Amino acid sequence: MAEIILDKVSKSFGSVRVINEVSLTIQSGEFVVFLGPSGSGKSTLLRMIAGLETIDDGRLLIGGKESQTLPPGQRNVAMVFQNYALYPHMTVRDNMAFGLRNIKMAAPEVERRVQDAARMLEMDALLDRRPSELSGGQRQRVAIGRAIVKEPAAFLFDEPLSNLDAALRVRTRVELAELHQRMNSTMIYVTHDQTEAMTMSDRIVILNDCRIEQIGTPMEVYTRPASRFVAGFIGSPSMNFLKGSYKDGAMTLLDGSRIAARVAVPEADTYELGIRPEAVKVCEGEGEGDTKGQVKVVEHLGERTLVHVHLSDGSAIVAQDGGRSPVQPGDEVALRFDISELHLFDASGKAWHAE
Amino acid sequence: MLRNTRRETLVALVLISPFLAIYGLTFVYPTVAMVNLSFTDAPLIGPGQWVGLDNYTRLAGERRFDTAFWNTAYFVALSVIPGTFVAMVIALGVSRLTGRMQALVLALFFLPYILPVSVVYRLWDWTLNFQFGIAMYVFDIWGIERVPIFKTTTWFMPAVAFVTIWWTCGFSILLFLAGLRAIPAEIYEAASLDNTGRWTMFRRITWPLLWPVTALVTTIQLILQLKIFDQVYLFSTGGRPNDNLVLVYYIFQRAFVNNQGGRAAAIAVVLFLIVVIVSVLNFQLMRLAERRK
Amino acid sequence: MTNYKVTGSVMLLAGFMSTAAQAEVVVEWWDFLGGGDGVRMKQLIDEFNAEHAGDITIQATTLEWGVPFYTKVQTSVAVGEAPDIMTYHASRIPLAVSQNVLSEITADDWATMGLGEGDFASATWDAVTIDGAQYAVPLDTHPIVLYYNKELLSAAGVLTDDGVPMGMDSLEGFTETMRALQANGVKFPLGSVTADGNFMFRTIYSLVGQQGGELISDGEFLTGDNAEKLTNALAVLQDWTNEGLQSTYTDYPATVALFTSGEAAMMINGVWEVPTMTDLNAAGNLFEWGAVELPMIFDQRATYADSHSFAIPAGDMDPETRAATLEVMSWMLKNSLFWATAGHIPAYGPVTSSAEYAAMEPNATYSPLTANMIFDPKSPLAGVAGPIFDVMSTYFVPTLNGEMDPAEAVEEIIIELNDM
Amino acid sequence: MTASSARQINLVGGIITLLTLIIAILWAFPIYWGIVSSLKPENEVVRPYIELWPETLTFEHYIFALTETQIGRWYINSIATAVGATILTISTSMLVGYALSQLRFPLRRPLYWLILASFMVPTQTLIINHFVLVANMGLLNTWAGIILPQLINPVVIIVYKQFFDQVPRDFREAAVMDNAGEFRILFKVYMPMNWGVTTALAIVTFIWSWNSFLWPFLAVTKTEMMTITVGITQVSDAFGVYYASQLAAAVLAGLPVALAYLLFQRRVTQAITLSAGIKG
Repeated sequence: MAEIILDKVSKSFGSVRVINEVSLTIQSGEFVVFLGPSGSGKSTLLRMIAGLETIDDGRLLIGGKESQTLPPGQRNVAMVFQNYALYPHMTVRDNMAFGLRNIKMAAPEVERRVQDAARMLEMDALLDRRPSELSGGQRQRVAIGRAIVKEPAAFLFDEPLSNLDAALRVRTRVELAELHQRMNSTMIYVTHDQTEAMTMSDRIVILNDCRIEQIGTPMEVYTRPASRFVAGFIGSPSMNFLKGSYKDGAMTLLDGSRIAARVAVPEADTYELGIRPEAVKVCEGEGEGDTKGQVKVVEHLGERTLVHVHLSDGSAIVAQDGGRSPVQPGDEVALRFDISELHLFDASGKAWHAE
Repeated sequence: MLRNTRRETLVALVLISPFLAIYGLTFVYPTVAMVNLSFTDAPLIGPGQWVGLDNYTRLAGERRFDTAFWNTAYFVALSVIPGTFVAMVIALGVSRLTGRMQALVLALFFLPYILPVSVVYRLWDWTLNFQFGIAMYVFDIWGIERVPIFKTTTWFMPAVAFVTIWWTCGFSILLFLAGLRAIPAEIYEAASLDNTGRWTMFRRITWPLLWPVTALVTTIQLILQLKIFDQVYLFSTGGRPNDNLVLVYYIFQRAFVNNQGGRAAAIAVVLFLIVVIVSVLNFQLMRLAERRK
Repeated sequence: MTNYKVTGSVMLLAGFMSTAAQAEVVVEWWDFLGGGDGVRMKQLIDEFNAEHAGDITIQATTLEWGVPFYTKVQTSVAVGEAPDIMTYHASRIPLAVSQNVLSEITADDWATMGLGEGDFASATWDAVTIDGAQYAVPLDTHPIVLYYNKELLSAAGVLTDDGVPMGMDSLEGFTETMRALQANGVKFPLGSVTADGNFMFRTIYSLVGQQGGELISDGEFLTGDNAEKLTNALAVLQDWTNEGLQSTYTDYPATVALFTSGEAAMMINGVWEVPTMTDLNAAGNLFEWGAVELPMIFDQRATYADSHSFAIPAGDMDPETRAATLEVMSWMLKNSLFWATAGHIPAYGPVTSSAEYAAMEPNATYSPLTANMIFDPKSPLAGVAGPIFDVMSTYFVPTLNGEMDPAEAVEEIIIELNDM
Repeated sequence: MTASSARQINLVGGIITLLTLIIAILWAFPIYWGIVSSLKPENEVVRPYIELWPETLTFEHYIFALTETQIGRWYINSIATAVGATILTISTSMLVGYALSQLRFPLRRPLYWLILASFMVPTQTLIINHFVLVANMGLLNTWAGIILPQLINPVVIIVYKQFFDQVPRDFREAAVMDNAGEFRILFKVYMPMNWGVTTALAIVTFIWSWNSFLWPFLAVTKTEMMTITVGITQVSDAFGVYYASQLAAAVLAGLPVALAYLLFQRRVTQAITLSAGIKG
């Protein structure tokens, strides 16, 4: 268990800067997810911690030890790869023991650790099989087992669930969360799947364009996104954005409707109003809403219904209705905004939240 | 990837040093020595006098060189394209079969490829023997006049090309089969839903999709056949070597029979250049064709 | 104790020395003798080895005759991997000497062997002599002869009462003999190695010789009417082909097979095939046969001959091995009566003048031809598998088989010879 | 598609299949004919009619070849040189292929180009200088001398490089994380993962080497050092001038590789396609 500190680390590939002065402290025992779209630098950052990529500038402290120049094997971290990278010609046991044998650990100790890990992951029976004889989920476990036996200061996961089918992914997610609670070890987990991030992490680090956009607990990033990017990236279906201008505590949208907004923005200007679908309600009667529009598509999801509406100026908005919504495509509906969940974003993407 | 450049270079050096030693010794050094030798009048073993370009200028009007050059070209023409064509036809035939039948038929076609050239020579020399060859008995039965195949200039090169195709075709057949297997069945299924006939299917689907393999096979054959020696040498024994000369044979003759290392080296350099030029041209042509697509 | 030890080591030392002194010398031997004469040479070698057991052992290898053999010799001498002794065609000695392939047989060597100029016919001695020095020890001379199938000839009525073919003294006569055979249903009256120009060189050279022609005069090829004489020789053979009298495109083993199977009534081949016939006949697998000097097609008798000789490759050789090698040569010559059963005419005078030799058949039948033997021109370009051989054979094959006009062939030959 | 046209297509297909079969049999016929002829007595071999099976079956030519000639010696030479060439080629090429594929070092590109270039260059043109070189090293008539120039085999390197290139980077990284050094990565991870490739390459290299003619033909001047491929054409006392015994020797020379092929048919065919998988 160790604290990991990134202090203004940077990296370039040739002249392209891929990580720019990132600073971050990961507490001992914390489960941190790096979340971001592809190309955001999240994997690079993880690999810099692992030692698979160089750190051009800045410092990396793992358990208080300067590690930015250490070779990967000596950083006391273990990594689970996206494709697991199980050595196909070795049995499960040999796969797990390979790293330990490489540091010339005594055979009984190696065997003990392998057995312990196997027991913990409930795969004692698989030890003598080869990876090709395992299912996807089992391979995943072996990959984790291979990390566990090293008893590392931190676990690094590089999109480890992306090769599993949907059902297995959900189950493994829960198992991973359990594992984290049981082992209470530092874990860094890279994914582009916000559900994984939201469900498993203590904190989420959202990366975009080689920078950290926001660091926070899942609820923080959901309810108080620091930027337009985070607001749009987190949540499914994603937040609605409507262009308009703010003046004196109200937003005027392009279709002319005015929406009260208690937001402490510095000055009157054009802003984007952001509101999540669950904060937009379809009204029963006409004239009650903040705005109105024509229903284009209705998606019944069971416990709720998503209603895609075009406002009169043509901008699209998604509203959420109850599970048994009677709304039909073509209907004219009024929409009411829950103004306590309003966000405004200025041209640079900075966010202000409703008070 | 974090890399320790110095260490990595060191490791690389260790890994490539045996190879570098061998290559330096058996490839780079002999190439340089060959060019050097071609400017002297040295015998096969031993020193010689510097004679400048003499060995090259002499080649210009030399009959044996002419024969060797044109025979080589003739042989390439006779073996490369027909060989590729035969291999493709056979591969198409074999690909229709399945299971054990396919394995058996493929084995029959492929077996010659793994035989040493001297065995191939013995087999065909016997099969086509003018007096006792079984082929001649067949000729007799059909009322065709016997042909002393390896003793006439008219038949020698075509026959050697034929034997060469027989011998090396298995290799190309395998490549074509691999190419055919790589064409997804869905494409044929889709095409047959489009009412495609057998011939159209081949011309519009199989043939274009096989084109990369065809180009590969032709290239390999071309570079290989330019270096022909073994078959020509063996089939010429007791015959008319000077009529059947090909370039490598001529190098051998000058160097090892006539003991003229310098003159032989000049021929070798010329062949060397021919192969390099042909390879480069071929490579460029393929690139061009690729780009046109 | 000490004494005992000393004695022991002295004995050991003595043991070593005696084995060193008596160590068997291995003489590495290369020849190109396949077929019947190869078998006889092997027998001679075995005899030698048995007689010299503990002293000298011949380790023999037989390589492919002709270009392959001489190419191997040449390269192996160049790189110092040559054998200790090898058979060598006398015709090729000038070429070999010009390439420094052979080691001189010195006067001392001759003395050691107990041989000398007086033991050989002058032509033979001359064949191994270059600029007054000898480079080989002649073992035999081996002309070509005409083999014939007595049964077939007799059936066609062209066998004389003496049991030789009729019409042996003119072109017309011989052609008539062949026609008679053809008329009598013989497939090939004459079997010739028409697929191998190297081989046919011998026949053609004989025919040129029968006109008194020469290949090289004053260092120039086919001067004056020599070209015409070569053309004549080729024309005769081509006519036979065109008339279907001669087997076409036949390689060496096929020629022998055609003759021995009775498909060819006559065959022009070297005397070295005599043992093949003798052996087959002895085993009851062959008809009655004979061998005579070539017919006189032109105005004088002449038969091509070459000589098998023993040569020592150039290069360093320890004296012991050289001595052993000399012993091998000397022994072989002195025992060459047996070699005569291989059909060859021994070069060693005392053997040919012996009564046993005079009684040998069929050698006796063709031995008169020794008077008419002609040898290759003495030039580095001549000789078995030499450059002239190569050039000529290339044009002989198409000509003999009717593909090329004789005059044209000769023209091409002259151009190519001058191109070397 | 109507029933009759379907039948027609089946008929055409059947004819093509039949034709393929017939051609296949004719194709292999010379091999059969050579074997059958070698089992006949000499006088039966030259009979003027076709005799598809020996009237008198005899192994005399084989017994003769195996007991009276140096063919046993040649077998040993062929095996030793082919195995030697295979082991050396495979091991050196594997190392180079790995270095080219996985390591970054100065002059890596030029080295790769040199190897590609040597693929185009005909080693046959180098025979003179190979001969001089090997002669000067005193290696004529030795196994080492026969093997040496056969080690130029860029195809093997290129195939190895391509295979190492195809191994997902994850494996290397996993191994690095597992504290494995460069050599352990090569020998414990990459090599075992590519055993199939190594076997396949070894098989083709062996066949090539066993079948090589020109160089062994030049490099050996002593009969006892010849490989079988060369020996059966160069030494005449072995067989006299007769056809059947020559064919028997030829059959013996071809037998080992032919057997190897028939036993490992799938591996060999795989190996061949692999060896051609050059993408430049």
